[in-house]
Amino acid sequence: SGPAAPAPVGDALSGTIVVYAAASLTATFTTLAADFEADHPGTTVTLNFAGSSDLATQITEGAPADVFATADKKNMAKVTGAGLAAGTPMDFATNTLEIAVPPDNPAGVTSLADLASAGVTTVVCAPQVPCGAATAAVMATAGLSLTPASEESSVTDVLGKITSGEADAGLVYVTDVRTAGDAVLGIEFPESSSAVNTYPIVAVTDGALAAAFVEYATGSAARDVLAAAGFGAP
Amino acid sequence: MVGAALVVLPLVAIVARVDWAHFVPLITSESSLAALSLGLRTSLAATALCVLLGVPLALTLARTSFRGQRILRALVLLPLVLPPVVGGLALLYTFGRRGMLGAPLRELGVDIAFSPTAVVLAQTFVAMPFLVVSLEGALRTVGTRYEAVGATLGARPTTVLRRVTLPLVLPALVSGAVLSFARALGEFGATLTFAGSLQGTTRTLPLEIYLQRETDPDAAVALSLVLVVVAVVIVAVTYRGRGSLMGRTG
Amino acid sequence: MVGAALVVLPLVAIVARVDWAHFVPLITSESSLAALSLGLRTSLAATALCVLLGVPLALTLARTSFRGQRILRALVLLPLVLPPVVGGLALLYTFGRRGMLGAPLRELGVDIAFSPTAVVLAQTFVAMPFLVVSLEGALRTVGTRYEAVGATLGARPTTVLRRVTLPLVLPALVSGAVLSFARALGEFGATLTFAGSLQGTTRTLPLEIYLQRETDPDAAVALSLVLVVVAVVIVAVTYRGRGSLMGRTG
Amino acid sequence: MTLSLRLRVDTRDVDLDLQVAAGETVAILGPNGAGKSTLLEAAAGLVRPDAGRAELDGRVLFALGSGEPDRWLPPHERGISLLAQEALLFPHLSVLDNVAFGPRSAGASTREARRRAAEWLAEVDGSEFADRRPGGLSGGEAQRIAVARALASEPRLLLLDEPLASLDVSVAPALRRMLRRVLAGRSAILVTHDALDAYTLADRVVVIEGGRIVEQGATRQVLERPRSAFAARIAGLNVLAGSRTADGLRLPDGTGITIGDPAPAPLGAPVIAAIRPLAVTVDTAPAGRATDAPVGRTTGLTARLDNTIRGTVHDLEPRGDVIRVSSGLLSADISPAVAADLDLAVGDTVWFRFDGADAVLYPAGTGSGHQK
Amino acid sequence: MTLSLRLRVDTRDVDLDLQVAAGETVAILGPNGAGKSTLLEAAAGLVRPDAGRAELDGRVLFALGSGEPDRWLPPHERGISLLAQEALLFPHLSVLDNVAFGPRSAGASTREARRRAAEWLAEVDGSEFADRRPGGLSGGEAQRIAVARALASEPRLLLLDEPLASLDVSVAPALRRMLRRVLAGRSAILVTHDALDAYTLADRVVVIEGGRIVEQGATRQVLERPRSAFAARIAGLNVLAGSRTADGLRLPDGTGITIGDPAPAPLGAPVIAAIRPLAVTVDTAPAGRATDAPVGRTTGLTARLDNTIRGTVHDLEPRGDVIRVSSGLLSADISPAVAADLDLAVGDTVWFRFDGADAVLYPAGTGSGHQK
Ligand SMILES: Nc1ncnc2c1ncn2[C@@H]1O[C@H](COP(=O)(O)OP(=O)(O)OP(=O)(O)O)[C@@H](O)[C@H]1O
Ligand SMILES: Nc1ncnc2c1ncn2[C@@H]1O[C@H](COP(=O)(O)OP(=O)(O)OP(=O)(O)O)[C@@H](O)[C@H]1O
Ligand SMILES: [Mg+2]
Ligand SMILES: [Mg+2]
Repeated sequence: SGPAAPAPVGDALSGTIVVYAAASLTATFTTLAADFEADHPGTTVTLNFAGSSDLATQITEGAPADVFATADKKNMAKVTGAGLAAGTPMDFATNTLEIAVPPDNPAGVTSLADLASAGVTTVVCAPQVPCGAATAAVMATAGLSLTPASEESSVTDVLGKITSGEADAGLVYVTDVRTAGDAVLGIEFPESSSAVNTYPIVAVTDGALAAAFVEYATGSAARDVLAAAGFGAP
Repeated sequence: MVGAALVVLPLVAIVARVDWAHFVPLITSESSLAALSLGLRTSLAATALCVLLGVPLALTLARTSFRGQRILRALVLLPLVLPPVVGGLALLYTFGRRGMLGAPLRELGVDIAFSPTAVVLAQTFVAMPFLVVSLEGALRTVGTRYEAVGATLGARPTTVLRRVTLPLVLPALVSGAVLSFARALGEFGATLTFAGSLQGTTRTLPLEIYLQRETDPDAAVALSLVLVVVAVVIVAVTYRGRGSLMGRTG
Repeated sequence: MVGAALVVLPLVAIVARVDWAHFVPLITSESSLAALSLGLRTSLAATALCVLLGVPLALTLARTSFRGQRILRALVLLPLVLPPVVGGLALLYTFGRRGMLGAPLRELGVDIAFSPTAVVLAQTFVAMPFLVVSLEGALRTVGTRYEAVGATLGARPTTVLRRVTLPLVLPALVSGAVLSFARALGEFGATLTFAGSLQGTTRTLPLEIYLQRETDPDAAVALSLVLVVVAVVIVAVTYRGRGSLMGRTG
Repeated sequence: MTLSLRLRVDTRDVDLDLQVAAGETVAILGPNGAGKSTLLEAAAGLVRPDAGRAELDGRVLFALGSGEPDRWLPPHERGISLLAQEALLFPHLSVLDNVAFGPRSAGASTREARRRAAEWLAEVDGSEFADRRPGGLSGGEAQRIAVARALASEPRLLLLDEPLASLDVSVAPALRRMLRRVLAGRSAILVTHDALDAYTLADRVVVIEGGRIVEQGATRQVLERPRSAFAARIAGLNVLAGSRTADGLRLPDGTGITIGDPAPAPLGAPVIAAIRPLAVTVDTAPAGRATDAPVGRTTGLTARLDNTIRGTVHDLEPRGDVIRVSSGLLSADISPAVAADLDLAVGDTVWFRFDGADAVLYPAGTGSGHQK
Repeated sequence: MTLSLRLRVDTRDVDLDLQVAAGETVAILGPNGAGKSTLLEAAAGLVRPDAGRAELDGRVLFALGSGEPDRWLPPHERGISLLAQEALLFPHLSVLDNVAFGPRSAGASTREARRRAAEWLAEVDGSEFADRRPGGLSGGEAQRIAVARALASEPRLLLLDEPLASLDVSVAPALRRMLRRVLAGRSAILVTHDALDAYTLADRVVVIEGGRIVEQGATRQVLERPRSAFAARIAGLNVLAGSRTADGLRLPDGTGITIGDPAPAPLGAPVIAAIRPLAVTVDTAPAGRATDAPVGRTTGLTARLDNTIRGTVHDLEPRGDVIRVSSGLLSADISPAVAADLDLAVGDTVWFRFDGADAVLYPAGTGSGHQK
């Protein structure tokens, strides 16, 4: 699958684009792509989901991406810094942290401070990954110091520990709690506003189709889909 | 039999978790079927490649001796120890568009990365050690006595290889190929990094499972059950352990 | 020798990418050393466990025949094909706090979660098939003729096992253990899912590498080089392929 | 140590019934594929018969398909040591430790076992190989070590499958002597293709053909008065079967044979005459000449050569200091000088002649100890 | 097809030099571990000597450490077929396809190769096994198939390592006859422990001991007038070494022996007298009695028993219709009747007696064709 064939000038959009999107966007971007294809018959949107840093590496190694959407600015900067973006990244969503506990909340967690108490097995993201950085930020704001049972390398892994009951509590994104449905219970906490994670998107190739998709993803229709999944507005 | 329990119990646990009501629609969904069929095809290709490349390698390791042989053997086993993601990076650095071989190849119009070819390559990379290890062991155990007999009967080395050596180690070759196939079928990390995860093109079943896990962990478990069943069936049908060829007068 | 190239070239590519100036500080950093030492210790424990559990299993598969044997063999090989993450999930469902065995164990005061024990368990799960496959193949190839001789000389089955069978397959046992060790050392997915990732407790080198990759892929590559070197050294020193024990008069 | 053994192995078409008395050594003779090794393997517990029953000293070794509940004693509990046709030395043990394996398994300390092993090694003249690996032995060397290993386990019943087959003439006699010493007073079954082994080592001989016992009896009796063609061939004897006449026997073709010292059998009864090829001579004319006396005779008298049988030369075979002339019925060993004199060729018609006094005559039926 | 072979294998202490003329069959005799198999393996290209040179029909098989550049022809290009001491039938092929392997490798079609294989199988009386797997054959059956396989490849030089060792007396003669036919006009080297094989099959005999050739010559010459102790033992002869006297020889201990027909050797020269145990008799007193004539003699005259040698009985061995009485120096085969009469026991002092006319006397030096 090569880069998108440039859309004929002045004609309706057609052709194929490849969208590289962060794994946490799997559900929403699958919907967005379908909607986009419906709006523009004759177009095909192929999706490639992986961790943001995976995708950034692939693109810098020459992967045939037309659009790139990440879950953080750092990985976006890797691509733009390498001069691989065809435009300026646009923020299209935000995400904040929420405390996730098993549905029966065995440790009776109600606030961020509870995560630091001795009897609670807490898992968080490692500081190296975006959700971990956010975790560090809210902890600093709250003036708490955590002794987590594990510092996971992705939100999914944190969530996995909670849905399986392995841990009593963890910090994940609002969207993750939403996706997990009945499997976890989300507990909002005020300090979460101190670490808002922003999702940027950019066209990697010059085609009109790529530009159109970026525009679509940052538009109002997309906003509704994203909001339904728990994403905040940029 | 604690050993068997250690392996079997987790599988039982998985089966117990499956939500059977959603099972059939899930595994017959377009994306699942596409992933399964892609995975089977690439795994077959990778297995063929493993046999093609692995047999000469195993022969070299078992039947010749040269300086650095032990190093070569250790290197061949490396994909076993390398975390698959790093393996994928290594492949990307080699066959990627900007890689050592990828760049010149691209000049020639061959583009490997992020295509089904890349999946096959990634699978071959991780699966080949299985074939080489099985085969080298069998070659050494069988020894060279029958080959010597063949040679004194006037058979050329290629004839000896074809009519004595390979038939003698056939059971090991088959079991090695089956192991390689199974490993290729389950390959995930290197594929994700090197080939990406494009539905229908490079998204094999393990990648599909990984993605499902982002949205619905239970669905991921159910899907992985499909993988398990496919693998068990293939292994049970073809792999019998290495047959004891040595009869009483062997 | 295309086969060898396929394996060796990516390694060369990795080495070529390493930023040597940062290499030494990187690999001697506290977190790297902690991860390496944890990984070595848990891998050794896992290997011991593999031998302990795998030898009886291989003997059962090679020396007895019973209904469902082929199914058992296929099941034993499953961790090879199972994407490690799914393997981790399976372990979680079994030995986790709310797992089939984990819950009763917890009643007894044994808590495996987030401990090095969990790492060992995950590594054993993925590494055991290597030992079983190596050993079963060797047991079948060696055949039962020497065991029969031992029995007619008055040796009890346990004596035959200890003094005939095991010494005869020792090379295969060693190579199987080395393969298991290598696989355990490189194990990533199941550990991550089942044991978590805490520096000094459950974060082995592959997990450290994975994390490093988030911030600096080149550092991750450099770190994986350490893994590669450790594995190559261990494999080259201990693994010689299965020795040809069958002499002329064998 | 008495053994009674009855077994049937259908896939190999073997059906045998054998007794070994206390202290007795039984030699098993028979063509390739007759079932000799199968018999030993079943006794040792390596082959499971389809049906049968075996008892050693009243202890049941196996009882299969014989009415009573099936029983099967595993090999190591039988106290039976089998020296197989292949040496099968443990490749991972030194020669000494191979021999020490039996004593060790019986519970001896390593030192004690090695000491006993060294003794047995010396017995087979193999002390120099003690520290070697079996892979570095020649075929005959390995066979000797295997003999020592089987003996060192001091079994209650010893089974030997062609123990001397690949040994050279310089060690075979010594080893045979050693076996004679060891087997004296021990129960043993010995498979061999060599009449000499049977003569030297066995009290009794059992001849097997096609998986069935065709003949058995005391060694001298079977080998000197063989009834089966195979036993005669092993013993190196000519046998002539016919019916008893007043002074010897009549062959089916009507030829009358005169035997010096006739056996006590009624006239007309089936009898067999056995005669050594060395006591038979050959001529190209029916009437004998003065010079062609037989090369070797066991009787001291001057040969009368009163019997003459016509035949066609099938084969001429140099055998050391004699030439063997064979027809379908008879063989004669004649001296090279006589052979040159007669200028024999395959296809020639010749007359075999021998002295009736050199032959022995005996009933062909099932005599004492013999059975068909 | 002439072979010249010179080789040294240091780890096995073997250093040999051997020629095989066109169409000649050479028998290699020697004790276990002498280096016989090593010689064959080097010729076939399975063992790489430390030094040496071999040529078959002017084509260099190998040249190692001999001044010229090292050369090494791989086994399959040598046109040499080796029938090893172990049958080593390919376990994955049927018996027929095992035999067909050689013709197939030589380029014959499957059908043609199978046809030729079937012929050779019939030659070794193995047609019934054609469709079996080698695993289901008895030891002797496998050996016969291996013979057929080696012959079917129609090699320019055939190497046979104890081909008849595990064969029974009912097939061995037929196979020996077949080999005689096949080896006629073919170059071959045959390792054997059986004098009979050498007599029937070999033109020339080479005796190897401790990795060195100790004796060689025409078969009859070596086996009837052996110089080495081993050759004498294989031939079943007593040899007495001493120095030539006017009417025979004098042993080192001074005993004078009278020989009927003395060899042309100068007085005092080292000579050897050979005599068959059958021509020697035994007495318990120095003066002989009338009854104890030797059991078997090759001369027609009445025995004079003019030679008497004193000895101690080392061993008494029943051997079919005779009993072998051995001392360190001599063996005698006496009839059981005489043995019973004398009531011999190991350790007894006896007098061995024989007729000088039954012995042959010949120079001990390196005679024609013989070499030390
Ligand atoms: N493993 C086997 N499976 C089936 N048949 C076999 C097997 N081994 C031997 N046989 C057959 O059983 C018969 C008896 O074999 P056995 O080995 O007892 O013969 P044997 O008398 O020892 O012969 P030899 O003198 O050649 O050693 C033969 O016809 C042989 O082909
Ligand atoms: N693979 C080997 N490595 C080292 N030494 C060996 C090896 N095989 C045989 N030998 C030694 O080499 C010598 C010659 O062995 P070889 O097999 O040639 O004897 P042989 O004359 O064939 O004896 P046999 O009659 O017992 O078959 C022996 O001393 C033996 O111990
Ligand atoms: Mg046998
Ligand atoms: Mg030999």
